Amino acid sequence: MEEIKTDVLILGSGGAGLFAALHVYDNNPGLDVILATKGLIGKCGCSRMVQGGMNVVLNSADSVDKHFMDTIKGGGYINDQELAYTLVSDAPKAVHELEVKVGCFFDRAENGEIHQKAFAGQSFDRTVHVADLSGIQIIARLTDQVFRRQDRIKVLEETRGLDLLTTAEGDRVVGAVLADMRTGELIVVNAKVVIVATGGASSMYKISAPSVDKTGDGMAMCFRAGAEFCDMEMMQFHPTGLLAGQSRLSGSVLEEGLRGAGGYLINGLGERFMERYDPERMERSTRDRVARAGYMEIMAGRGTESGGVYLVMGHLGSEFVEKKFPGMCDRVRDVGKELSKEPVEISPTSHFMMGGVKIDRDCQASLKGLVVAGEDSSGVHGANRLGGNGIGESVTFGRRAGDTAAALAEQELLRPFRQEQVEEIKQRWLKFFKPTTGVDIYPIRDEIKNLMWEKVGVVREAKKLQEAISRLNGMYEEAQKAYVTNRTLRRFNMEWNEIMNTINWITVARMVANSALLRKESRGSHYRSDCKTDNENWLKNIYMKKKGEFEIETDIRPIISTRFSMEEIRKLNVQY
Amino acid sequence: MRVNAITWLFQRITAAVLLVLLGVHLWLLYMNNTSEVISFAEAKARLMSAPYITLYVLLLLFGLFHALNGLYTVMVDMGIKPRKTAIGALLAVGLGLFGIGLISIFQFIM
Amino acid sequence: MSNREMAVTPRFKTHSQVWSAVGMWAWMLHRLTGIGIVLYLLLHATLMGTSLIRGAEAFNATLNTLMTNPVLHLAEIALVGAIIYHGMNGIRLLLFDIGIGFSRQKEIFWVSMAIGAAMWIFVIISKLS
Amino acid sequence: MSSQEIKARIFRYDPEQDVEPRFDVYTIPVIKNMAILDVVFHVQNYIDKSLAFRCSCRIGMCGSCAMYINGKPRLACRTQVSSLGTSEVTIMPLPNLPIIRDLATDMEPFFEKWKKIKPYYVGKPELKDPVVIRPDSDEREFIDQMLDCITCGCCYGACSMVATNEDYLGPAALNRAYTLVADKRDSIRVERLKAVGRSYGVWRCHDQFNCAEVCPKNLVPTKSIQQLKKRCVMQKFGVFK
Ligand SMILES: Cc1cc2nc3c(=O)[nH]c(=O)nc-3n(C[C@H](O)[C@H](O)[C@H](O)COP(=O)(O)OP(=O)(O)OC[C@H]3O[C@@H](n4cnc5c(N)ncnc54)[C@H](O)[C@@H]3O)c2cc1C
Ligand code: HEM
Ligand code: SF4
Ligand code: F3S
Ligand code: FES
Repeated sequence: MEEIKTDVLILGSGGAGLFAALHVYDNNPGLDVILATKGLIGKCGCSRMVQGGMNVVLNSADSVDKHFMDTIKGGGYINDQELAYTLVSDAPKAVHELEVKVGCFFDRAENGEIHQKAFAGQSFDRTVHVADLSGIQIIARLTDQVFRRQDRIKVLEETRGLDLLTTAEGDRVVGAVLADMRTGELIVVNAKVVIVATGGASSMYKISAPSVDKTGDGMAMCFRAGAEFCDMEMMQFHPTGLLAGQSRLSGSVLEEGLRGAGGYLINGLGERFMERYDPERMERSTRDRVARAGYMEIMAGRGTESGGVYLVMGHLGSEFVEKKFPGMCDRVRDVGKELSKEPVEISPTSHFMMGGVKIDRDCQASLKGLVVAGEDSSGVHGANRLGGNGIGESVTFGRRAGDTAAALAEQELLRPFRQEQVEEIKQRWLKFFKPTTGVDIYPIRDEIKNLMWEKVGVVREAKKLQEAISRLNGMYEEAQKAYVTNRTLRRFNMEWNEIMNTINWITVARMVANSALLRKESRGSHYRSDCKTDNENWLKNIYMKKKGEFEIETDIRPIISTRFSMEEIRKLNVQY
Repeated sequence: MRVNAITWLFQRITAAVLLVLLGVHLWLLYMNNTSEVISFAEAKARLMSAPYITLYVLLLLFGLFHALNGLYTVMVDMGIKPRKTAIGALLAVGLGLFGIGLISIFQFIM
Repeated sequence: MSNREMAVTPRFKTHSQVWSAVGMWAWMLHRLTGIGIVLYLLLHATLMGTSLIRGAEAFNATLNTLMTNPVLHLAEIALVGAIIYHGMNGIRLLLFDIGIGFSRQKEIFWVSMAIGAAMWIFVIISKLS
Repeated sequence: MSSQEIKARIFRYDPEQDVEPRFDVYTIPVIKNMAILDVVFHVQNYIDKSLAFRCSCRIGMCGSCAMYINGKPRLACRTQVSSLGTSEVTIMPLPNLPIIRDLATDMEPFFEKWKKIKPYYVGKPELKDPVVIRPDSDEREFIDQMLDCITCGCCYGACSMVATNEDYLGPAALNRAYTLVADKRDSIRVERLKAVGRSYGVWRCHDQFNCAEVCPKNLVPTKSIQQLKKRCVMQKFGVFK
């Protein structure tokens, strides 16, 4: 097994991972960085898929405080207010850096300044973008900058993190075991700091938006290593996922700007159903509400034949729609429809995890040497994320993670890893090659997706959640008995990859379901049909971490309200 | 070789010039030609005047450059390795043919 | 690094081409005709040169054999066709080189081919008559 | 053959075990809106689990899934089976790239060339803030359209010049170079222009247009390359600075 020593190991090449790599280098070009990613650099992850754009305060009529209030209002007021404030106050710096240093070029307004468009749930038009496919440019340019620094940033493509290495006391991370998926060989990386930026696990739902390589690996690794998690019940469903039957295209997001620009949502009966749910903001309401509204219409039998509702853009004029949303029009054309002319079938789609590893403003997790950024972390978005704050989080906290890692790497010594832990990890992931027969992983994978959709989905209730939890535990056992059909084939083995994905999905899904069961109220994107919103008792966050081998230890603590007090929140008494 | 831009440009210029020269040449050959078989005397008659001489010298010069540079391009496209040798060979052929061509034209004038 | 090693070991690649595009054929033909004309040029120059050096008689004799041979007449028609194609497509290429016509490359191809075909037919007719 | 099924001929090759590649034929039930990506996933998930291919975003944004499908490099995720107009599909790896296994190619040569043109922006030091450029000014020429490249390599696999000359930089890298050379904010444009002016650079392009023909983003690298050639010539005469 190959062993590498390095200063900083970064897992994931989304906005967070790439920006972190740049910042480690720019802080101290003498540091060695290894950037390991599950797909090809610059191509995998959701940052690449960002469509609408990024929220940032640039206009003097706007203010960081307004953006902050929008963020926590959208977040059901349970955000970690320090993190939310960090996001909004760092975002302008991040955009500045993207334009001036990284070389992005965001769309311009008539006056030649960066254009900012309307996004749902915001008090000011503050979303910067590149047409309707912003992520391509952000990630491509960041990748180019990583290439520029390749003397120090070593990129390992198609090399996935398997597990973190910890000290015997378990309070510090000292590296990770990776698998080069092209050769099937394991690699041990001994590092002073590990940055985890693998971007969540929302792909564990039947209808979901993210790229196929995001399967909760980072979260599951951190869980196994003993890190603390927060807000795991908070799963965002995007209201406008394209419906395309059984095809993998299903669930892909039609961007929020469509509703921002004035698109209508109608149900199978032709009613603009948002009137019933949020008459004031209608389609421009926050994602949680619109997604739930769509879901409820479908459940109430007012959906379309294939279980969706319609997105209508035609009344805005086909020329306008084609010009403003070329990417979306193309995507819809792939399923044989004209977005600019006819109604398109959509459904809520699992999109983003607000919950994740608990971090502080410097992205430091509860274990030393472990830095987490992007979707893998928690607290920034509370109970619901605003459109445009996701890539914002990814780049602002990616920058911070890089700064933190550089500082830590300068101070810390490289601590040895434990060979027996490496053996244990090796055994954990290579054992699937041993048996000649066993469980086929694909039916299990399909089952998780259905189970999560039906029982831990947009609308939840105690009974179903309990069922889901016990089934997930059972599936975990079954998945351990999975086997790789072609036992001698380690190279680019997609089945092996999927077995590991499935185990990580289950690991994260258990946290989600358990957390959802604990929060006996409705808030943000967590909607319990058996509980109302409870602003008296539930201005709290649920924390989780591993207990023993696989049990979950939970802790419920009041929210971190350093800027907008609980009294003020209670006074507003918002109901979800 | 750092003359890529120049040879590329020349390939275009010669192409444009050849377009005209070859046009004239073919026109003369097909339209202005009375007899079935071209005879030395006819050819000589045509080639005696200065414009014709210029035409053919230019045609020769530009045609050769265009043709041989074209061949060289094809060779580089195919990834030919000893490029210097190729250039040498093409230059030799080019100079040789230019010589023969000049002598031929000279024959008519004499 | 294992990733790197893979890249340097020579590995099998396919070189399947795209045959369904106009530009591909235009390029192939341009190249073929280009090389064809060069070969003709070489032959032509050698024949002319060698016969001329030997004097007017030799020249007339050579031309006589050449220009009365029916097969060579057909070859000549092909040669003129090749020159016309190469020239017409050459114009198309020159247009691109000065920055014109990228969005209309197929149409330009067909238009130049139509003109070229007309010219060729004209040449054939005038030759046969 | 019934319209409910398609026959997929899939290229199989394991460089460490097979001497020669082979084609395996699978019969696959057609589902609504089926993309070629769904076809290969179906085979891998339910028929032959050892099949190898690559995919990430599945909606045409990442450029991971380029394959040679029925005679053309295309994105598997954006090629609807119905659009091929036949019930027989031949799926091969992207041409001109070494094969890792089956349909998964090694993109390394593609990116090595991408790196050769110095693909990264190096801002002019005096530009401290995002520049003010009106959308109707011609400052950005047509760079903005050409920035949409998703580095899928379709063009690279389609260009015969890449097939015949291992060193040719290829359409995508040159297109990227153009977007930087024409970006007035950048400070190493001349250096970059010199890199593309080498004999393995722009001069190898002969307006084949296969790149434009197959580009899933409808880019026309040919045009970018012409712009570069023009600038190379200008630079030779000292007009481009
Ligand atoms: C379709 C879509 C549209 C979106 N649109 C917007 C928008 O308009 N505005 C907005 O603000 N947000 C948007 N988001 C959300 C936004 O994309 C995410 O919040 C953000 O990109 C997360 O960034 P990240 O860096 O944390 O992770 P990602 O960008 O997702 O990157 C994760 C990386 O980790 C890698 N990885 C995974 N597992 C492993 C492993 N085991 N080992 C090594 N590497 C691993 C992945 O391959 C990937 O490179 C959108 C999301 C989607 C899916
Ligand atoms: C009628 C006038 C002509 C025009 C307009 C013309 C135009 C061109 C152009 C523009 C090219 C460059 C192609 C490229 O780089 O992609 C070219 C290439 C070439 N030409 Fe011509 N040409 C003409 C006549 C000739 C003649 C008379 C010959 C032969 C003696 C010839 C031989 C070649 C060759 C061998 C090439 C290289 C082939 C290639 O690059 O594909 N051309 N021509
Ligand atoms: S230019 Fe087009 S075909 Fe080529 S890599 Fe970019 S997106 Fe793909
Ligand atoms: S296919 Fe190749 S030859 Fe030029 S026009 Fe495109 S790069
Ligand atoms: S999978 Fe991303 S482009 Fe096809």
